[in-house]
Amino acid sequence: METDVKVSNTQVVSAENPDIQAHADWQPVIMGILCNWCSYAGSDLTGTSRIQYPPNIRIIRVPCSSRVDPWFIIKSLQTTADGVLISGCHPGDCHYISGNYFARRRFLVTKKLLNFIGYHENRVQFSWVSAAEGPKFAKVVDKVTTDIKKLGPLHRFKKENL
Amino acid sequence: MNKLTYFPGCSAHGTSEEFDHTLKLVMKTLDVQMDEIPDWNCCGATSAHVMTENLAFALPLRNLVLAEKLENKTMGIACASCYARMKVTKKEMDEHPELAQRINSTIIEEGEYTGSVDVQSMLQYCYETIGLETIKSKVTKSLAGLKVACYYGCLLTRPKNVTHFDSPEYPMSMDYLMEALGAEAVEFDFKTECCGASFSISNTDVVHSLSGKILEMAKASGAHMIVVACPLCQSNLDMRQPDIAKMLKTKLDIPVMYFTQLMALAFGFPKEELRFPKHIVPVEDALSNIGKIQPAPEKAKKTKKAVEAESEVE
Amino acid sequence: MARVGVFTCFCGANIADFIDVPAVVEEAKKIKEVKISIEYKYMCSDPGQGMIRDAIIQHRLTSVVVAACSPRMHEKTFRKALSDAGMNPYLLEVANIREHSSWVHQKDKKAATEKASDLIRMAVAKSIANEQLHEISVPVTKRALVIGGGIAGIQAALDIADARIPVTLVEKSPSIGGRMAQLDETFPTLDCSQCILTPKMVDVASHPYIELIPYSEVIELDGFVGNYKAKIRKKASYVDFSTCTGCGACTQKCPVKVPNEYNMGIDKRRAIYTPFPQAVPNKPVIDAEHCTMLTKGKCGICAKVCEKGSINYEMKDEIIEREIGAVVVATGYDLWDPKPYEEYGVGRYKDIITSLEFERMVSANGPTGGVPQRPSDGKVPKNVVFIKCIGSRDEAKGIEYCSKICCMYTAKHAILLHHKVHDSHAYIFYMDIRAAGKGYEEFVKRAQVETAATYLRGRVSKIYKKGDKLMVRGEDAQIGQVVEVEADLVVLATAVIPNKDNPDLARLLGVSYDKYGYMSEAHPKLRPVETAKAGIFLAGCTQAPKDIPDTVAQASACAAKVCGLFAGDTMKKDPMISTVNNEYCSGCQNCVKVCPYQAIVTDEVPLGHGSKELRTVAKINEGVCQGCGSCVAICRSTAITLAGFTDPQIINEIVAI
Amino acid sequence: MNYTNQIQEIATKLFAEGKIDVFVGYRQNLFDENQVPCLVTDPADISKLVFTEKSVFNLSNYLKFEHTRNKRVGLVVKGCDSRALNLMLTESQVKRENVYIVGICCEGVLNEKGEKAQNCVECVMPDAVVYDELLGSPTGKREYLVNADIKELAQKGLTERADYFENVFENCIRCNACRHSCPLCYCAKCCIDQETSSLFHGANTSSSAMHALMTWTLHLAGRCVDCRNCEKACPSHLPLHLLHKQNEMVIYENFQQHLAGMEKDDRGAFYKYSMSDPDDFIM
Repeated sequence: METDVKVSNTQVVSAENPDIQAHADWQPVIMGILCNWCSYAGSDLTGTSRIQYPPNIRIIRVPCSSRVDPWFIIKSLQTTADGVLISGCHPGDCHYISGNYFARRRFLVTKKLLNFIGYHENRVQFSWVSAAEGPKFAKVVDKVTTDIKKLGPLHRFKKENL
Repeated sequence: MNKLTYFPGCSAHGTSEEFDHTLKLVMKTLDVQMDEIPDWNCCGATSAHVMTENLAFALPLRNLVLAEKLENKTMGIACASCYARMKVTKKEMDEHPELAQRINSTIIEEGEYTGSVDVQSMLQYCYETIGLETIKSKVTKSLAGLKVACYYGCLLTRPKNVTHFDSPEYPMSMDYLMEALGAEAVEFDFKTECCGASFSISNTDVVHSLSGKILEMAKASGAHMIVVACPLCQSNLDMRQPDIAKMLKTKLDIPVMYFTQLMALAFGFPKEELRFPKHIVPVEDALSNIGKIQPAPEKAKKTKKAVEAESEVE
Repeated sequence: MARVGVFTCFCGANIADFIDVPAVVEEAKKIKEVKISIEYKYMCSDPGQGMIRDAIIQHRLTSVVVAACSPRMHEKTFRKALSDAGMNPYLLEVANIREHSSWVHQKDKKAATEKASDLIRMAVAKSIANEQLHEISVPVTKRALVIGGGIAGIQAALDIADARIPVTLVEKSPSIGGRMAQLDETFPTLDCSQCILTPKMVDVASHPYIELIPYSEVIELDGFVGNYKAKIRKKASYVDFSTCTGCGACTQKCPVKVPNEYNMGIDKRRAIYTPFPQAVPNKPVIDAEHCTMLTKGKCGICAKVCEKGSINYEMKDEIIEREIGAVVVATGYDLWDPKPYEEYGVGRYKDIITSLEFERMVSANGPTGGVPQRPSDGKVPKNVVFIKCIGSRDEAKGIEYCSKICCMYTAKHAILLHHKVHDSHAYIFYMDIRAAGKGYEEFVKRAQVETAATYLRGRVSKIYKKGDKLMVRGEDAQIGQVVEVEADLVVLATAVIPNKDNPDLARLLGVSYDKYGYMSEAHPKLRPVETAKAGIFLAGCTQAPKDIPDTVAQASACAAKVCGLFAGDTMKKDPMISTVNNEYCSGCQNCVKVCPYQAIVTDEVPLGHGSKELRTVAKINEGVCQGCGSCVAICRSTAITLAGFTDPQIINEIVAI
Repeated sequence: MNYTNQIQEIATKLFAEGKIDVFVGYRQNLFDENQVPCLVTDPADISKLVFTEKSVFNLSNYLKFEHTRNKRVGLVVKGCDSRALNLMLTESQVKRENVYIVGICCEGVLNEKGEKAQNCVECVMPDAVVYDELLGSPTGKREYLVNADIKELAQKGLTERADYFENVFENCIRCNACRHSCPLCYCAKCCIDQETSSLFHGANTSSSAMHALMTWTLHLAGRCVDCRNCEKACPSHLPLHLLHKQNEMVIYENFQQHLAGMEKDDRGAFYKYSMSDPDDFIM
């Protein structure tokens, strides 16, 4: 169904996934963690310009993408979310000068590590959305939602006792 | 023994045979072995690059590829246009590998382009690679008394980011070279003005007016002759001088010589060797100034003033 | 046990039309911590806020959730409502059900409603972990440091001082006045620069609230907004200002002649000199580089002629320290060196000069007594060619930007030339005429009409010598022809470039600067005088090329900013910043590396309870911290927490759904 | 590889000169031919010290405990150990003046099967990078090799990998031996133990183990030096190196070939950045 995806310069995995069946009625939950100054403002703009996107995303506001600790992602995947979207200011536009550069490094390593232990790479996605990119935010959410719907509900490594 | 790959260009075997000849004499004296590129071809100047990029690059590239086979570090070029075409091509090829591949494929039977050869004009080669000291050491017959206006033309030092040689607007290398031979290089404002070469067939009037300006300025600046490093400059300034004089209704009679001719002269080669008859404007009168005592050059004074200007004590 | 109130807003139809608000309200009631859940048409209206206030008191709420528009919209409004009810404003959470739900899921009411409920659950969960936060107040030292004594520095210093705030004004050269002191008359009014500037210079010197430190440089600045510590190096002047009367005997007798910076090197000054007659302070200094006494130990004439015995060759540089609260940077501009224009013969022809050299020539106190002269032969020029955009708007040879002032001062020069040499004629080669400003266009017209200056639109391609004239060849694009002008004098309007010391100074101050060396403002439109570093402001050409009116305006703006900063005894600051838990901190100091504001320093604390042994921990300077949370995320032992976005708060949000 | 005599001489000298209070080295195990760490405080015990290809443990770890804190310590380090020590110095956990470092140019140690250990086969820096005294002849930095097991695992599909790691996490008993054995896990209070962070509440389940191990791994990403103390300490023999090497590889390939602890004052990949870091994975 899906073609091979490159996980890193040296390793290639075939990304067939048992979860892929038709889930007509099922609606995924996507945890969206947005930085306050660019992406959250951008998502507000999507609203004020009435651009429609799928209702699956639940948005958490943080001051900067650099506030995002990898365990936010892991926690989300283990508890409530079928997928995670993290969005910040474009490189160079960080309200806090360099925050997103540090974040970017952590994101890459985390993404690859999660993929390595068996999460499909589309479960965790990242985007740069500026305060002016209302339309882009809608597109991003659209894409993530479609990707996650393809992958189906997340069962792996879920917390049993909640 | 320095080794130099030599690209003469079409005019070297025709209109500018004297350049080619004296160049060889000079290089011999300077102990440089010149290996002419076997089966070299036209550089495509003035026509190819206004028509098709492929051709404009393919022609010089073939020469570059052939040159690489001779395994010399440097490739010396007599004509300024040839020089410009080679230099531009080399720059483009080195900076855009994919383009290089594309163009190279069209002449692949000649071989793979690696970019191992450095391209220099003969002036640049004398000035940078050989150096004024060596040249001075070979001078047996100083040209003292001779006033020359050095004309570089439009291509020898331009564009800067391609040639990386001397100044694009007011170069001095040839002037220094002349001074090394004992001659005096006059202040000459039109040393990089256009002589109209590319119109020399299609629209000679343009050539006349443009070259005319240069000749007048040279005369005004008190030079006995113009020194050039490019066959096209030479032919325009020399060959057309009578017509230009007619057009301007004035007398010019200012000979145009190759810097190599003067070098050869200073190196002590007999006049007969230097192909003077090939000149339209006779050179003998101008050369007769050699040896005449000149007032001491005021440069020295100037520098002294400059020092004082810095800070002086009463 | 937490007691949360949820207040859902219809926002007129904005929310109500696409979300089943009553259902959402009911859903909220099901959350066990929620004590009250009500809706209202407009929560942000007075009655709406009233409902919140009443509920807080009536239900003894421990936190409040408002489900309405984006927090970026009304968070402040509702926080105020909380504090009005005597509740800590930071116990508020906003569920953004308008921008994030009703407006973006208009086709699917059911989903939108579910999502709204989820957002409320998350907000409630987060609010439970909210803590009471209190605005931080940082003490401020009410003294401003102004770097640079040009018109910008002078204006800023005076405005601040007039508000009875002490100012330390540091000037690199022996006198304040800067570039403006070199100008003759100023556009567009042609009032004489000296006449309007020198009174201000005197004010500076005499102002009770201004400490003027001339001939000195700032060499160190540490601390943070409101609490900076500056080190200033006072260069040795070798003249004791306390006794010197400024009689000038020394400056006349000194035998050493040096090119005069004030006159752009057109004439000479002595090794002991006052830069110009109206200098403030009007005391001479010895130029150690050229004074033969200081270099070779020979001469000593100035000491002999000085009746007061004020000359002291033994004088040394001294370091002055000042505690200050804010800095205004006003280092001004330099002029671009036109050497690359070789086709003009720059450097070869004496009769090609720069605008500032021309300015000095035409100025009454200038080296040529106010009448322009050809440097080559001292003749008075008749035909003068002015060439604009030398270096400006020129990627090939100079810089990309427009220097802003050249169009105007060149027009001024044309007019001045006409005033000084009546039978002269000015030719001006230009690319565009940029005369945006009050009275500017009219001024240019005046140059074109009254003084009949010939404006030629086009670039000059060549200047060559013909006899003792300079032939200027350029294009007149309007008639599409090449023109040649026979000139006696050529004046180049060279580009404005930042003070060459800018990058070093910027690094020393910790503010950023662009590729040209101009210091960067915090926001190009909305914060044009602040830098990214709190408490450091920019005035004049330090930030970008400017004319005098703009410079003065920005300087006054800086003053206003400084006064605002010093309005109270302490500065108020948003409490949403990081704090370190010493018990958890292992002192690896990695947080120090990631902090964009150098807000994290180290501190020594006892190893254990009551132990003498010390260990190092991180310490966050709450005056500097901006609350980005970079340090929090990289702190492995979670010793750092960011108020308002703590781990518990975010976890609660994540698991709430 | 046998430096027993040299090390004994050095230790003797150091004690004689009163330069150190304790010397950390290896001694023969009493029951088998393996070696165990050994802290010598009495010169009389110096004769116990040995060093051969059986000296596997990373002794830098012992600098983080109470009995060496602010004492003057003599320490034996191999290449990987020294890189860890380097980081501890940079992260100011150890005062340089307090340690006398005996660096070894390591020829690789043996695993329990008696063959050269994997991390030694794939070692990038066998020589000690920080030392007061260097034993053996340096062979210099080596080419970076991608871990064999990772290559193998990467060939497998997502599901297989997920199953594999589910099993790994199943077998974790949350004893935290890995953490205690790691020289770079010196935190005053580990986040994993913090109820307040409510991070790892819940019983010892595969998911909580996964969360704990993931967080731990990511805290060591860009810092781990592949000494494999954790793996040796793990009672349920979890392949912990997989997680560390995965991160190491990603970091090496994407962030200017960064390797932990190679240079002085290098703080690991997450505490710096480059404008040119990969951005293509971000929409």
